[in-house]
Amino acid sequence: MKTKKVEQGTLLVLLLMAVIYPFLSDRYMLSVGISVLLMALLGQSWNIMSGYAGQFSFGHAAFFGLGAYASSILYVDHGVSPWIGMIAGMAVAALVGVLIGFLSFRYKLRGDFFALVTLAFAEILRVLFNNTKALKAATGILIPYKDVWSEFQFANDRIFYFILLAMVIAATIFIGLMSRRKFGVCLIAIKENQEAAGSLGVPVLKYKLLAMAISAAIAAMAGTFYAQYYGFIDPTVVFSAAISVEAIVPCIIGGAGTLGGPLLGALIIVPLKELSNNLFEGVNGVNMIIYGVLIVLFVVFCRDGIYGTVIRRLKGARS
Amino acid sequence: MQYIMESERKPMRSKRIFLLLMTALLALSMVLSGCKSQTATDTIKIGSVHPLTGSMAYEGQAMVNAQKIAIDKINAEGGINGRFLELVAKDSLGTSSGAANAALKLTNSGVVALTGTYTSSSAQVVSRTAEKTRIPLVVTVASSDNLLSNGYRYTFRVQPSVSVFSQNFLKYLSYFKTDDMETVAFIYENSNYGAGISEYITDHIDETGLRIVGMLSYPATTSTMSSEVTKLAALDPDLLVPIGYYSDQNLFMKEVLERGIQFKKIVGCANGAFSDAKFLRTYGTQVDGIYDINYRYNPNSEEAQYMLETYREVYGEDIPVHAIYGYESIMVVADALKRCKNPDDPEELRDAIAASEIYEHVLPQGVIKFDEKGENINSAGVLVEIRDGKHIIVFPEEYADHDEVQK
Amino acid sequence: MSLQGLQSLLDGILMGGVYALAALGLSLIFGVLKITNFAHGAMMTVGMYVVFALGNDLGLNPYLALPFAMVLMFLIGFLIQRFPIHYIEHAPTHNQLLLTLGMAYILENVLLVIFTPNYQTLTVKGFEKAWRIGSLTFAPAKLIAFGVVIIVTGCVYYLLYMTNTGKSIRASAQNETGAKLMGINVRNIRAIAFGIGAVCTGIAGGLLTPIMSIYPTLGETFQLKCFVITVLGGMGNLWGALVSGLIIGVVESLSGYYLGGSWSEMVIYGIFILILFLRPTGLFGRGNRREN
Amino acid sequence: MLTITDLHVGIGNLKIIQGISLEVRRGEIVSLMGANGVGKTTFMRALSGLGHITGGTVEFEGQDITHATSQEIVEAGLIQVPEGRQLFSLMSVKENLEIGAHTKRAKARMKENLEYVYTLFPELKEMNSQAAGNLSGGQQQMVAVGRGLMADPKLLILDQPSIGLSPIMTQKVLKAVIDIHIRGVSVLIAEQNIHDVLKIAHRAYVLEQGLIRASGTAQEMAENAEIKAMYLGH
Repeated sequence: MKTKKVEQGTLLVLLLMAVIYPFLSDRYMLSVGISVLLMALLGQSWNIMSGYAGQFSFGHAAFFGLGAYASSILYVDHGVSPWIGMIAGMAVAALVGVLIGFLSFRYKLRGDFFALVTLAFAEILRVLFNNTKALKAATGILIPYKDVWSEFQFANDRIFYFILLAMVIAATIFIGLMSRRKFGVCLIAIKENQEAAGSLGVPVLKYKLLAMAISAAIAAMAGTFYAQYYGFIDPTVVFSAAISVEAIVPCIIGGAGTLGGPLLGALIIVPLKELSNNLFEGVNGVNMIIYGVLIVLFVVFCRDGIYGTVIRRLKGARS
Repeated sequence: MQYIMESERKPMRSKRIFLLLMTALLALSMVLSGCKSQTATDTIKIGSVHPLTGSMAYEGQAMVNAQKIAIDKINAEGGINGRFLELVAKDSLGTSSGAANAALKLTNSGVVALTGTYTSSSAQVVSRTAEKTRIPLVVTVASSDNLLSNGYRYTFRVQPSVSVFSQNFLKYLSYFKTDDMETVAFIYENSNYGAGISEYITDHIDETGLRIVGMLSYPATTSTMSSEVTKLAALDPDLLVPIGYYSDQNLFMKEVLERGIQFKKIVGCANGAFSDAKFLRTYGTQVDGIYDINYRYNPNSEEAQYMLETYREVYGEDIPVHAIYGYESIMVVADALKRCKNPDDPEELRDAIAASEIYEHVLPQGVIKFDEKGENINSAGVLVEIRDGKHIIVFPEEYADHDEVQK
Repeated sequence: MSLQGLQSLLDGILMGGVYALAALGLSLIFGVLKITNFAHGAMMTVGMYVVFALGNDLGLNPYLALPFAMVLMFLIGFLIQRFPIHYIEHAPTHNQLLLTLGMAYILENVLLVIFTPNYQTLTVKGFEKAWRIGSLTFAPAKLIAFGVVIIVTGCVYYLLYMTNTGKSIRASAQNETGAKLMGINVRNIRAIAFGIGAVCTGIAGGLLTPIMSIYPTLGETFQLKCFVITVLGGMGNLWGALVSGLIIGVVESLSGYYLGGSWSEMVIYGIFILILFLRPTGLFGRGNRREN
Repeated sequence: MLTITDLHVGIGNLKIIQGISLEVRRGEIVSLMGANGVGKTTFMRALSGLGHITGGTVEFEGQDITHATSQEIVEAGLIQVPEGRQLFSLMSVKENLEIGAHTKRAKARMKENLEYVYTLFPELKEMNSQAAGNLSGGQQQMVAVGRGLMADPKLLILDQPSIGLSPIMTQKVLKAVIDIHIRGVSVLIAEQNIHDVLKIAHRAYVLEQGLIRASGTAQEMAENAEIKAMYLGH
C-alpha cells in the first residue's frame, strides 16, 4: 500500500507545484509551463492507449489535429464556441480512433505494424486537410484574438495555464480511476497477454476500442487548446509527426503505463530542452544534438522511465 | 494495478520526493530566468526568432546573418543616440511552441522589439505574443495573407505578402506578355505560400486574357519532379509559372534542363530558386531568359551595395534575396528607435514604427510606410530576368538596372 | 499508354531503384534486427554528405566517392548498433523508436554543424543532358544509380546467402538462442548486420547527391517511404524490397502524372494501409511478421 | 570432464537453481531428470552461457567456464541441443547443419562430421534443401541433433530431445544418442521421459525445486521406489 501512497504523494506534490508555479513565474516561464502541461496532456492521452493497453501509437497527431480543426472550423466558420467545438472535436477524434482501432484490430495488427498504421493515418489526414479547400487547405486557420471566456480566449496566459492544468488533472484523475477499476486491470491483462485475457472472458476488442476512444478524445482536447492558445493552425503544424513524437516522449522518459510517468516526463524533458536551447545559442544545432543525446541516454539507462524506475525500486526494496 | 498490492516500504519517502522536486523546480526557475539579471544595460536589444535547426534552417540563418550586418552598420555609425544595438537571435525550432517560447524568452531578456520568423505559422504565434507582451514585432519574412487580419497593433510587415506578389505578377504581366500568349500553367508547392499565390492569380486570371491549361501542385518535400516535367512538356503552355522553395524548384529546373525541354516562357513568382545566386552558379547561362517576380534590393541604392558586399565578405556567398528583408527589418526598428525619446519603452517604439516614413532603404520600392493594419503600403517585388547568367531587374522601370550589379 | 505515361513509368522505375536500395537497408535492420529505425533517413543524409564532401572538396567523382561512404557508413552503423541500440534490443517498440529518433536528431544536427544548413548541389560533368532513346529520356544520374542498385542488391544477396557471415546474420535473426548455442557472436553479428544496412542506406543517399540539392534534414522525406517499401516487400526480404521499391517509384510517378504530386503521397499511404491490413507479411509473403 | 559445484542460477529476482553439484565423466551418458518446471532448462542454458549464474562454478576439461560467453563454451567443445530445438526455421536443412560448424575447430572437421550426420540420419540428406521450419517435429529434432554434432562436441548436452515426439521418433533419437556416445562424445541429457532415458544412461540425477534430490547409477535410480512412484508413475 505504501507504493500507492508514494504515487499519490508524488501526484499531490506535482499538483501543488503546478498550482504555485504560475505565481512565481514570468511570461516566458509560464509559456514553458504551458509547453510542459501540453506535453503532459498529450502524454497522458498516449499513455492510456499505448502505455496501459499496449497498443503503440505513432500517429497521435491525427487525433490532436482533428480536435484542433473541428473546434477551429466550427468557431471561425460557424461561430460555435470552442468550448462546444472541443466536445465535438473529442467526439470526432474518438470516432476516428475507434475506426482506426476497429480496422487495425480486425486485421490483427500489433506492435510496429499498428504503430505504422497510425502513422499512415496521421499522414493521410495531413495530406487530405492540406489539399481540401473546404477545410481551408494549406492556408490554415487563424483564431480571432479576443478576451472572451465564452469563446475560450483570454488575454491573460495564466488563465490558459489553469485551464490546461485542469485538463491535465481531469485526464489524470480519469485515467487513475479507470485504471483502478476492472477496465484498467483488463487493459493491463490485454497488454500482457491478449490471448490469455480473451480466454478469461475479457472483452478484448471492446476494451481496446474504448481505450483508443478515450485516448483520441484527450488528444483532441489538447488540439483544441493548442489552437486557442497559439491562435493559428495549419495541417503541417497540427498533423505533423512532431506532435506524435511529443505524445510519446514524456511517457518513455517518465514511464509508460504509470499514472505519474507522463507528467514527470514532461516536467523533466521540456525544461531540459529549453535549457539546452538557452545554453547553446551560439552554434546552431548543438541544442538539438544535446536533446538527442538526452533522449538516447534516458532510453538506454532508464528503460522503465524515471517514474517507472522509482516505483520498481520501491517494490524491489521489499524483496 | 500492480503497485496497489505491494507493501512494506520505508515511510517519509514521499516527503523526500517532494523536497527533491521542489528543489528541482526552484533550480530550474532560476536557471531559466537567469539571463534576466545578466542584461547589460547600455545596449538596446532587438530579438530575432527564426528557425535555426530543422528543414528551414538555411533560410532562418541567412536572415539572422543579414540582420547582424545591419546591426554592425548602425553601431559603426554610432548606434542609437550613442547606444549600441545588440541582436539576440533564438531558434524557433520551426514549431509554434518553440517560436512562442523563444519570443517570450526574448521579451524577458529585455528586447525592445521582435523580428521574425520566416515561417507563417510561427509568425502567427509570435505576432500574438507581441500583442500580449506589447512589444512590437517587425516581420522579416512571412507571406501569409491573414497574418495581419486579426487587427494586431504591434505587428508590422515590410515584405510583400502573398496577395501583393500576386498583384505584382498581374501588373508586371504587361512587360513579358506577348500578343500570341494564350495559355498559362502553374506548378506550385502546396503550402500556403505556393498554393496561396497560385490561387490568387487564378482567381484574377480573367483580367489577363490568359487561359489556364494546368495547375500542378506538389509537396515541397518531394524527391522527384519527373512526372510534373513530363506533364508540363506535353501541355506546352505559352507561359509557365513555377512557385516553390529552393530545393524543389531546383529539382524541377534540373529535370527541365536535363531533358532539354524548351518552355516558351518561364516566369517564376517568388521562386525560391530562380532569384538565388546558387541557382546561377549551378546552371550559368543555361537558365537565361527565365523571369522571376521576387524580393530584391534596389540596385540604385548605395546602402544596398554596402549590404551585398559586406554579406559576401562575411559569409562568403551572395545574400539570399529573402534575407534582404532581415536586413531591412533591423533598419526599420533602428529608424524608429532614433525617433524615440526613450528607446527602452516598447510602447513608444511601437508608435514610432507605426509612424515610420523611410525614404532611404535597400528595397526596390517607394517610401516604407505602414498602414493601420501594419502592412507596408508600398511593398513590392520586382521582375528579374536572368541574362548572361546574371540577375537583372527589368521592371518596374525605376529600379531597372542595366549596369552589372553583381560580379 | 501515351508517350508521356511511358516516360513517367520509366522515371518511376529509375527513381524506384534508389528507393529500393534505401529501403533495403531499412529492411535488413527492421526485418533482421527487429529494430524500428527512425534514424534511417538521417543515415541516408550522412551518405549524401560524405559523397558531397568528397566530390566537392576533393573533386572526386561522386561514384568513386561511394566506397569511402560505404566504409564510413559501415562504421557508423556498427557503432550505433553496438552502443545504444544493443541496450534496447528487447525493449518495447516505443523505446526503440524514441532512441532511434534521438539518434536521428544527433546525426542531422551534427551534419548541420559541420556542413551548415545551406543547400548543396553537386553537378557531375557530362551528366548535364539526359540520354535519349527515341522520344524517351533517361536522366544519367538516375540510370547509373539504378545500375548501382542492382549491383549492390546482388552483392548483399551474395553476402547474406553465400557467405558464413551472411548465414550467421540470418541465423541470428531467425533464432537468437540457436545462434548463440552454435557459438555465433550474436552481438557482433547484429552490429555487422546493422553496418551492412547502413551501407545500403548510405549508398542510396550517395546516389541521390548528384540528383537532388541536399540539406541536413532531407533524409526525413524518405523515412516513411522506406517503411512503406519495407512492409510492402516483406521485412528482411531483399528481392521483395527491390520489387516494391520499383512499385512505389512507379506508383508515385504515375499517380503524380495522372493525379498530381499532392495526391501521390495520399496514394502511397493508402497502399501502405491496405498492405498493412491485408498482407502484413508483404506482397511476397516471406517476410517475418513482427508481433509484440 | 564437466564438474559443477554448488551452482546458483537466477532469472531476474527469482532464484531458480539453488546450489547444484553435478559431474559428467569422460565417456559417460548422464541423465538429469525432473518434472516440468523444476529448472532443467534454466540449468542447461546456464551451462551454455545463457543464464545469470549467481554463484558456484562450472569447470569443463579443467577450464573454468562459469562466466564464459556462449562462444567460448562452444569453442571449448561443450555443445547444447536446446529445448524446443531452436532451429533457423527459414533456412534449409543443409544451411542449418553448416551453421552448426561455426567454430574454427568444427570447420576443420566439417566434411567428416557432415558425413557422420548423414549416416546417423540418412533422411536428412533427402531433405537437404527444405526449410527447417517446414519439417515435422521428429525431423526437426534430427536436424537439431545433427547441427549440434556439426559443432564437433566433446560433451553434448541434450535438453529434452523427446518433447513432442512420437514414441518411434523418441526411440530413434535415443538410439542416435547411443551411437554418438559410442563415437566418443560424452552426453548430458535432460529428460522428463525417465523410463526411456534410464535405459541408455550410466548415471542420473533427479532435480526438484532447483536442488538435486537424488543421484546414482541408472540402475539404482530405476530401482529406487520413491522415484519410481514419482516419475515412472507405474
